[in-house]
Amino acid sequence: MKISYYPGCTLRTKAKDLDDTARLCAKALGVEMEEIENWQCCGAVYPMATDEIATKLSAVRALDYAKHNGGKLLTLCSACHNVIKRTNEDMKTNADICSRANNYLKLDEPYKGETEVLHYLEMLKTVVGFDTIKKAVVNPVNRKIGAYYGCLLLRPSGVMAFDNPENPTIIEDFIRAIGGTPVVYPFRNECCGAYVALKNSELPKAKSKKVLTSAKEKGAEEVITACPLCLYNLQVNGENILPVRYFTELLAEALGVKA
Amino acid sequence: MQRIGVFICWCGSNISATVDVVKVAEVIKNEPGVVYSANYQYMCSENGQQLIKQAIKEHNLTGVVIGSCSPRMHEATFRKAAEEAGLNPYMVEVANIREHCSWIHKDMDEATEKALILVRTAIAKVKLNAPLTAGESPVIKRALVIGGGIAGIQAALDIADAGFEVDIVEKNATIGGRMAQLDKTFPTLDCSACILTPKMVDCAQHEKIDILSYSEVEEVKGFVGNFSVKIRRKARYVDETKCTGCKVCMDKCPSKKGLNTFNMGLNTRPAIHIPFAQAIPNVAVIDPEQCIKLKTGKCGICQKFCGVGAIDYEQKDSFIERQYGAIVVATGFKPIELDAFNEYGYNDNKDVITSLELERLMNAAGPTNGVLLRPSDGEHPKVITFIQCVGSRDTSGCGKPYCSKICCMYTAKHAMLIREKYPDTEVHVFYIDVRTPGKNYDEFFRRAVEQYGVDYIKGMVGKVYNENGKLMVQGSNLIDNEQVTIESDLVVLAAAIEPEPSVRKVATLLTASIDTNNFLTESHAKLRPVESPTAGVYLAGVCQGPKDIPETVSQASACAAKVIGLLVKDKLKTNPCVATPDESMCNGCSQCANVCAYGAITYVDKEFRLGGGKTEIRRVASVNPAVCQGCGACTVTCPSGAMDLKGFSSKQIMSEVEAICKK
Amino acid sequence: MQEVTTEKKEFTPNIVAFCCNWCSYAGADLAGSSRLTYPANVKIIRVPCSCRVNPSFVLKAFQQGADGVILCGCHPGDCHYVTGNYYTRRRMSLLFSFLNYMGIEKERTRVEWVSAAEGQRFSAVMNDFVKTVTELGENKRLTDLRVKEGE
Amino acid sequence: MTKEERIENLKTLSGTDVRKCMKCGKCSGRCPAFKDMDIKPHQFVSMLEKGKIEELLECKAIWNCLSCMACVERCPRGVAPAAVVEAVRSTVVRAQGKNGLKAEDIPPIVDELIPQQLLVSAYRKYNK
Amino acid sequence: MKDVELKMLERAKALLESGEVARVIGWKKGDFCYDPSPASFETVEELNGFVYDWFCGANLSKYLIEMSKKEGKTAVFLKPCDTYSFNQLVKEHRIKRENVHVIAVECLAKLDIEKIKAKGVSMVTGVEVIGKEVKVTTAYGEETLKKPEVILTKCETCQKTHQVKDEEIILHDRPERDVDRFAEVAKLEAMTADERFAFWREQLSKCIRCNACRNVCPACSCVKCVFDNPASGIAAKANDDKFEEQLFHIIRAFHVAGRCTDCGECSRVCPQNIPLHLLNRKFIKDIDGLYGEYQAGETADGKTPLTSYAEADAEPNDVMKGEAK
Repeated sequence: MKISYYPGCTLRTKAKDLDDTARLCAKALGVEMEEIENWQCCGAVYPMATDEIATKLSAVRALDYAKHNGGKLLTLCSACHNVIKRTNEDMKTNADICSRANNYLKLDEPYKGETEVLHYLEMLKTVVGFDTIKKAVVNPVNRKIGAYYGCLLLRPSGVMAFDNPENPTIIEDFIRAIGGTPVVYPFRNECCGAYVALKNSELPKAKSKKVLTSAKEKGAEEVITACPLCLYNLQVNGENILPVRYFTELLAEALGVKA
Repeated sequence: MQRIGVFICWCGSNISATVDVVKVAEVIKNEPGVVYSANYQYMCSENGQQLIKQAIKEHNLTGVVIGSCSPRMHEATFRKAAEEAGLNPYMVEVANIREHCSWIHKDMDEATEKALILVRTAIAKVKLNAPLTAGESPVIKRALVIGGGIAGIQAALDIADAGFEVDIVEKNATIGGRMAQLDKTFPTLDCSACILTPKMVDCAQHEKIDILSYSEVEEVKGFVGNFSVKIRRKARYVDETKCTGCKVCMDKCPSKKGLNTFNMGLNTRPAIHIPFAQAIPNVAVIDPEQCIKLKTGKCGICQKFCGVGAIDYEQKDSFIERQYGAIVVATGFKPIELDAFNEYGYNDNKDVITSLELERLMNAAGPTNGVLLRPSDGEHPKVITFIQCVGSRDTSGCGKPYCSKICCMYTAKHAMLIREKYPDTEVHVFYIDVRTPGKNYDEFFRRAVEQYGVDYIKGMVGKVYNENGKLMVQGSNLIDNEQVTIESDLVVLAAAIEPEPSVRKVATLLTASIDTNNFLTESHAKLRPVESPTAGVYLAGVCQGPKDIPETVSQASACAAKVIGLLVKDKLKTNPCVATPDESMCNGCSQCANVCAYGAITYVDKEFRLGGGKTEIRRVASVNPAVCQGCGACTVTCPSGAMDLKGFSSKQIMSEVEAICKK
Repeated sequence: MQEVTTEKKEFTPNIVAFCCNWCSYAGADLAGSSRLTYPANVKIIRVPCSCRVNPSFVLKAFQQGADGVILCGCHPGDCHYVTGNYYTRRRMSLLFSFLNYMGIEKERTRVEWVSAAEGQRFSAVMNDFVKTVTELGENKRLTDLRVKEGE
Repeated sequence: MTKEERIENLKTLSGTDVRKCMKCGKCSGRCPAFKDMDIKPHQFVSMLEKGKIEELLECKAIWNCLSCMACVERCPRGVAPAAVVEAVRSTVVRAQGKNGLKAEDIPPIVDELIPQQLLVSAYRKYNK
Repeated sequence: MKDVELKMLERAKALLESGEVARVIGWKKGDFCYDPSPASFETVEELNGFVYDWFCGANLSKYLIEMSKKEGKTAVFLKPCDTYSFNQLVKEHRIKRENVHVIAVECLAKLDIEKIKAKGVSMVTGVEVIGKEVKVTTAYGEETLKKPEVILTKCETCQKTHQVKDEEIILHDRPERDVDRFAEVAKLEAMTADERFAFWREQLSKCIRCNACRNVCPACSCVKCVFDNPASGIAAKANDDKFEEQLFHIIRAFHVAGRCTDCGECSRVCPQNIPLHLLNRKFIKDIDGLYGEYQAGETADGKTPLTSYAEADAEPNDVMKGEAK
């Protein structure tokens, strides 16, 4: 099947690994990720102030494009997912934001949140199915792996509806599917602090160390994530306590599609 | 010729401040049919009622309209006054010029104008009123108590002591309820079992009380004074009349791995078991999910060892049907599920427990014989942290919006008991507010702080996590404006309480109303707190709202008083405002019976004269006035308009509509 | 060209509210005892249950000059008479949809569930309904639907 | 703008009802940046409710809030402290010359590995 | 058609002769070829006037309310559409089922003389239907018309089948039809409120309050009509004001909602040609859409949509906003 895909700025540059491996794996699993046309950067952080409109428009454009191209929009970067999903919720439920955004965009038909925003992990779970992945694994990743969710995929849970915000299981299920042993540690849904890295470099250091120490204490050999920023932060500020990789890299390894 | 008297109440200044009551009374004098009009400071007072009675007699009134507060408040008062003066009480109508007028409007002219319309509307209606007489129905002198916890036990004992038969229907294998699981009770710290079990024994021995344990209400028919209730007696696979409670079967049973629900699943019990030592009835029950014989057909050891032959694997659910005059609902509560509160790690850590689990861990008859040991490793916890308001006062959708009321006190109790028994233990309590209204309650809480040195922290916990074998409790200390992390060995959550889920079914069966939190609704929050709006149904204990033991017992006794007051009557007056069909117009089409929630409508074949000496037999509706509750659903479904409602007839409502719309 | 503007007299609509005795009438009482105001042109008729309200009462009100009719009952599931408001819900859904089909402004008719505890809601609902009907103006359609020749 | 208008403006921008707060402190109990917040999450809510906006507009916490939504996620009353922080931050950066991050500040701290995401988000969060 | 008529006559005779039934309800010849009327035949002699032709559109089920009360059994010829009304009346205990012998008869649609006349064809003396053509004999000669253009409105969208039969007389297959009976309702719904209002105002202003619709309607079979019941508060008076007609049609439509089988008799008999069936069909369409498809008269037992409910029913305000599903 084909699915409209929003890569986002970082996946084009620093996080090319994430993008490449994701596409390869999807293909191997029978899903064709079709990059949407003329996408613009989502802004990387959801603007919460109630009067923000312009900052949400790139997300709405992408959503509207996907509406007319299969009705689903696939995301991979946690930040893009967070921004697009929350913006979509605004378009669905906040009449004021919806009408103002549509006034700006002047689409042929107003966009009202019709598109389903799907994260790559959700796609793996619901579209492909972890059982299918399990069967497709040629190279079981036989290691103890800690899932790092961070904030963006989970919160606010009312909107993200990704998983139980305090006790998520989707990445653990994913790890099991590719033959690994998931390590549950309490800081897997705690913020790594990366957003403030440019203003306050100490905070992200402390937070990322805490995350990795917690994972290591519970027996993890490595940590996986879906977020380029988390990856950067945990790698640079985490003092090499544990190796940190994209979850798609492990998937590629397991499926044997490594480039 | 109609002779209507109108009485406008000032309600002190409540009405007269915004409605020109004198003017209303004056203007109304000129209404057709009105022969008397007066105004008075307090119509509901003795003098006010006297004024009405006098006017009825002196002016020979055929109808009375009172412009006053809501009819929900004083309609009954005024009807009684009219009756005493010789006027049919249903010839009285109330125009609500207080709640629906003076209290909500500020402009005097506007309010006066509206009051006039409301009074005219009531006049229009009263002109079409017909004298109604309440019917009578007999009272069955037996009460049903649903739920055998402390509320049900107390209500049953009080009713039985007054000489009436009472049945207690308890869904579990024993009566005793939540109170039987508690260790000590606040604020006196006496042992729960010591004060409860004698009452349980009293119930069992009372000649007027019949305990139907392991039973559920299946169907309720009838109405106040005359309920007919079908009760399911669930198969316990043990003959209640034969079992002596010797517990040999429990020893011999090979399937011993069932979770002990009485101990909140903290230890195990055999498939055949008696829930706890003081159970009433002291009779074993087999868990069919766990019993090898019932699951596979092989085993039968308990039967072999039972000296009295009480075991019966073939037992089936049976049903009994009994008649009652009154029903007390005392279905109790349970702590909420904590799945939505994963930040406290309840599901992930054995040493994060609920307060009710702690009760069992501290109870001498509990899984640890009263020695406080952590569930994970059986070690004695040195640092214990309590978290209050887990799921209470939560409007985010995860918990309950209300205050569970009992947690502040039991947490103080727990903290105090732990510090008393194990002085080497550090105890912290995270709280939002400590709420201790009640006799000797705040003193009790302060004792925990001042005498026992319990560390109360004003703030809430954000996260509980496991680090290096310790439970890290991270929360805020708002007084010092800091974030603290307490390394704890045991974390106790004061989980919110919610009505026992089965109450929804009970409420539906009884047509008793229930609120959004599944608490049964009382008839009046202040003045009729133990009555359900459904006549003959009374409420005791937490099924009506969160409350502690003293309050529950008070409410249960109050219920009993109400029930006794009902059962001593030989006959009850029934609501005369019931549906009534005009047989000459009835099609007999059954549409009305289809919408009647009470089964009050049946059909009879009746002979009608057609003229010319001819007759025909037609099927027509017939309403049982004792069963009809007077909702009027049938009247609208009747296409010919043959069905009408006394007291709220189509013509009466139409005349009200006309009076309001008249420009 | 000159435009002639005539001063429009402020229009206050006539609203009939049917309230069930157990929830909504009590809710209105609570609005009163909480001093929550709503316009005086709302007049309440007490019925035992919302299911007592016959469509002919609604039509009669319009015929007699009401500009809006609102039915209030217990929330579905909380009916004092167990199921009464479920029937109300179907009847009025169909009736109001039908009136709309005949071209009568749908904003003139409304069903709202107001519990005895919702004084605030009662007042808010009434304020909103009066506002809506005021904006619509006088009800003419229900009486104008059939015009005899020469009229 | 009068002070009252500014208070109202902040409340509107935040989109959250600060009156719903019952002062339990769960937000601050959860905040991962608590130590770096000179004004704590629960104080953002209560200070806005009480109208103490000068202190809010001067504070450093707006630059340290991680926008991780932990406070929002866990509030038992459905209040969003992070939205108040964001409302204050937006108000500050929209004021003339108050950008939190100046372009010239960037190069020295940018290392080769920094993902675009961080720069983009920092611009969006700290600048108008 | 003639062959069907002969078979029917044959059965009627046999039933009367054997004494199995005391009477047969069918149609008898009128003054013209196009105005047969419902009739009760109690003897074989009376059957001389019996007819079943292309103009026998009338629904006979309502007559059974009275007839089934009489001594002896009553045989009745019911077309597919009539059987729904029959079932509905049995459900409402108006017809004593055990007293009725139902003979299901075929119907390949019935003709509308008004539509034929509207084609400029007058002085009709006979018709013959061959396939999709109608050969009309008149005093002036012969005319050929297209059948779909001259059938009764109620037949245009009919897809009904016999729901009840003790025996049947069906000699020809009915061609299948693919029609949307709600198309016209949907068309009205799609109009603006002003347009709908104008439409109904024009239509209802034609009403002369002759009560033909009420008299013919099998659902309008009340012992006493609510409009004649002084206790209802809506009883019609002689000096009705202009509002009454509309009140009448709204209330009538509401009273038959959930019970109307869409037999279309109301529109057939209306002398002013008001499309009254469009009122009833609106209720049917809403009921189907909101509470699941329901065809009144499909069975002779069970509750109607207005005497049942579901906890998850749509809220009236959502219905009005068009958001209910």
